[in-house]
Amino acid sequence: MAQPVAFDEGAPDAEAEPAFTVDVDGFEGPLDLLLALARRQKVDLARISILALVEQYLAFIEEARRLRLELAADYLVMAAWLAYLKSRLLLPEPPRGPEPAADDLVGALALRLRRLGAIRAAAAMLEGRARLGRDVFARGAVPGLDTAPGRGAAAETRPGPGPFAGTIHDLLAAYAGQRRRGARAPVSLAPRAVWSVVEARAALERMIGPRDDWTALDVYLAPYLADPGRRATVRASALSAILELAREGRVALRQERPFARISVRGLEG
Amino acid sequence: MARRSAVALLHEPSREPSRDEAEIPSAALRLAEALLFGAPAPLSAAALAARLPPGSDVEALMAELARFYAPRGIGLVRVAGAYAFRTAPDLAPALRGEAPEPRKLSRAALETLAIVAYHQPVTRAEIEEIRGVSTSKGSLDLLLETGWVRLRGRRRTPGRPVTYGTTPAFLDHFGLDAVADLPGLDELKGLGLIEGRLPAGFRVPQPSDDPALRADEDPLPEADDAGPA
Amino acid sequence: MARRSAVALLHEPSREPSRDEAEIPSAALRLAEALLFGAPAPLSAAALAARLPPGSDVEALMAELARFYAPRGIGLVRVAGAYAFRTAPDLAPALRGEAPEPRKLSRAALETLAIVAYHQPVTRAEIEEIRGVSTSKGSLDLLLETGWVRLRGRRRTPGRPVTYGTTPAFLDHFGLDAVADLPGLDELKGLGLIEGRLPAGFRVPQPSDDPALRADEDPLPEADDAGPA
Repeated sequence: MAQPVAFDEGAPDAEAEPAFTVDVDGFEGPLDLLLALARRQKVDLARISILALVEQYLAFIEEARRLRLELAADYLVMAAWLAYLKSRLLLPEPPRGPEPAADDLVGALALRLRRLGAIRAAAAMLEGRARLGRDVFARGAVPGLDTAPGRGAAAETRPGPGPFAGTIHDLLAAYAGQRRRGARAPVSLAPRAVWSVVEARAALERMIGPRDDWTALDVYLAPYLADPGRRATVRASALSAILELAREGRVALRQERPFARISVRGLEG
Repeated sequence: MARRSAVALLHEPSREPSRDEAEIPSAALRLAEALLFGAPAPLSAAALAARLPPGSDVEALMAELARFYAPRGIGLVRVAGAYAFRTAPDLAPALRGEAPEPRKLSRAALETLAIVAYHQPVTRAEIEEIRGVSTSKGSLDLLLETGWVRLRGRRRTPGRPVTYGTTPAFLDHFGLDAVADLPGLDELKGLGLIEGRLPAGFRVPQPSDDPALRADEDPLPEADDAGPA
Repeated sequence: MARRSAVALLHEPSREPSRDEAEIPSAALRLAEALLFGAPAPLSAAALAARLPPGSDVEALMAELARFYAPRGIGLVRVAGAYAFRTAPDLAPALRGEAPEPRKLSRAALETLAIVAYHQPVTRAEIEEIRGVSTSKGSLDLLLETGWVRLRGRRRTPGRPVTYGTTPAFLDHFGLDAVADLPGLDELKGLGLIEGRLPAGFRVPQPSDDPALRADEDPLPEADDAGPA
């Protein structure tokens, strides 16, 4: 089963150093790294030294850069912010400023770390619960017990007509899937519709009676000329066909001058 | 090993001796019970023996289970040489009348439904253009049968094709307040349903199921499905 | 008229008095047992009451069933506000046998699920804020696919982001009766990590999968399985 989640760090080749291991690969972002560093202080997360933590983080980033590890941008953003926080912690507090107090920044960071730590713990507790399909089983749902082929649960419940089922996720996945496929589909041109000379001849032979008087060719073609996309092919094939019929002595043609309309008369034949 | 689980059994097994002491089932019996309950089909004595502790007397265990469940609402039956729990036959009249299992839509029908939802009012030719395959009439007929899709009107173009849209029942079933609440492109991306580079101009429409006909829609004749026009 | 069925019960209910006399279950109890056994999903008290003889005390029947099954290989559990039979958790290793472990959730997906469960209703931006990383796309998609997480509605803030919450299937899978029973929830609340003052104007209310929308949520999905309004 493919790992469904992409990690956003790109440093698989971290060199392991015995004293100080720099390996960003195991961390899911800067907050995760900070949390791991905080855990090293081996005190309650509520009482960590943020200043010590900031220094550890900055040292870590410094080391990673010295080793020329490629760091994701958010690690550097966090480093910049922590460097700013460090300067605020070390310098005397300005009398009044538009920025929040350094204590508030520290409090906010500590709270974020505690919250992530708490969610980690909660996730572990969830994972450890007796889970349906892993630790407890519903009727008929124990795996590997289908010993009587052909007499499984499916064979015993007749799928009859009834209400229909579907979830919003099915619906969204179906839509997104096909739009994505459609977006990548190669361009294909629809084949142009062509009225062949054979079709034209058959149609004209059917329509032009032997005793018809002079009639404009377009009158016969009117039903076929309705579709603008087909006018050119209808005219061209009809002209070829009618010339052929004239050559065979089946019709007479008349055109007063170049580009004037062509009239047709059926001949007895 | 069996770590103490956190699952909330309504009533934890009491470990104090009680008047039921004689009835505390053996480990093999408990496992046999769970296996029969969990099996999708009746289990043969051999299949049971394979999963029970070595040396278990399957016949004796089955006889004990059968005796134990005899007065209850479910019972052990032997069918075609195998064992299974079944509801007691005398309860059948009270148990019958269950609604049939809902039918799952095919992928083609689901895709067609999604296109109708996002692109309504939409004609069959337009659905086919988006899906890139010709839509079997069956999918649309099935969707009409579900009551989630309806005929809206006719597009005022040559051939006057019928336009399709979704119904209030569609919103009900999928838990939507309005089709406008269907996720847009950004949200579909956020859900990881659409990934990768998309061609410029790729859009997901802002759907609307406003019953009022569009400017290019004609009403369906009243009698469209009620006899000759 | 309960016609005599052709299914051969291995052991016909004996009509002679026996030492089990006190344990002969009532008709309502037998029916409740059969209903729970036969139901494809957990049954709520209301669903049971609708099928049981009028005037049945569902709670009392469930308590009696729970007590009866407590020492056995299957047991009555209460999940997502409904009742179901499940195999006893301590039998899991023997029941799994050589079947492969079901697909494991990645750490990222599990964390995302925990955030949705404890902080619901929650938006994707809030999930990312808590995790400190911006890649929860695949996780959310996967969680929607498992059916444990659903779209709830839209937060009434700029951009109207979709809010996420957990489903009854989540509760069923993790053996919880309600999200209020989430492990460690009291501790988290006590530490102010669920409610309370949070940085950057972050508002994380007490978790609730109540289908009713919060004051700052606009409807999108109501409960996925909500019936017609």
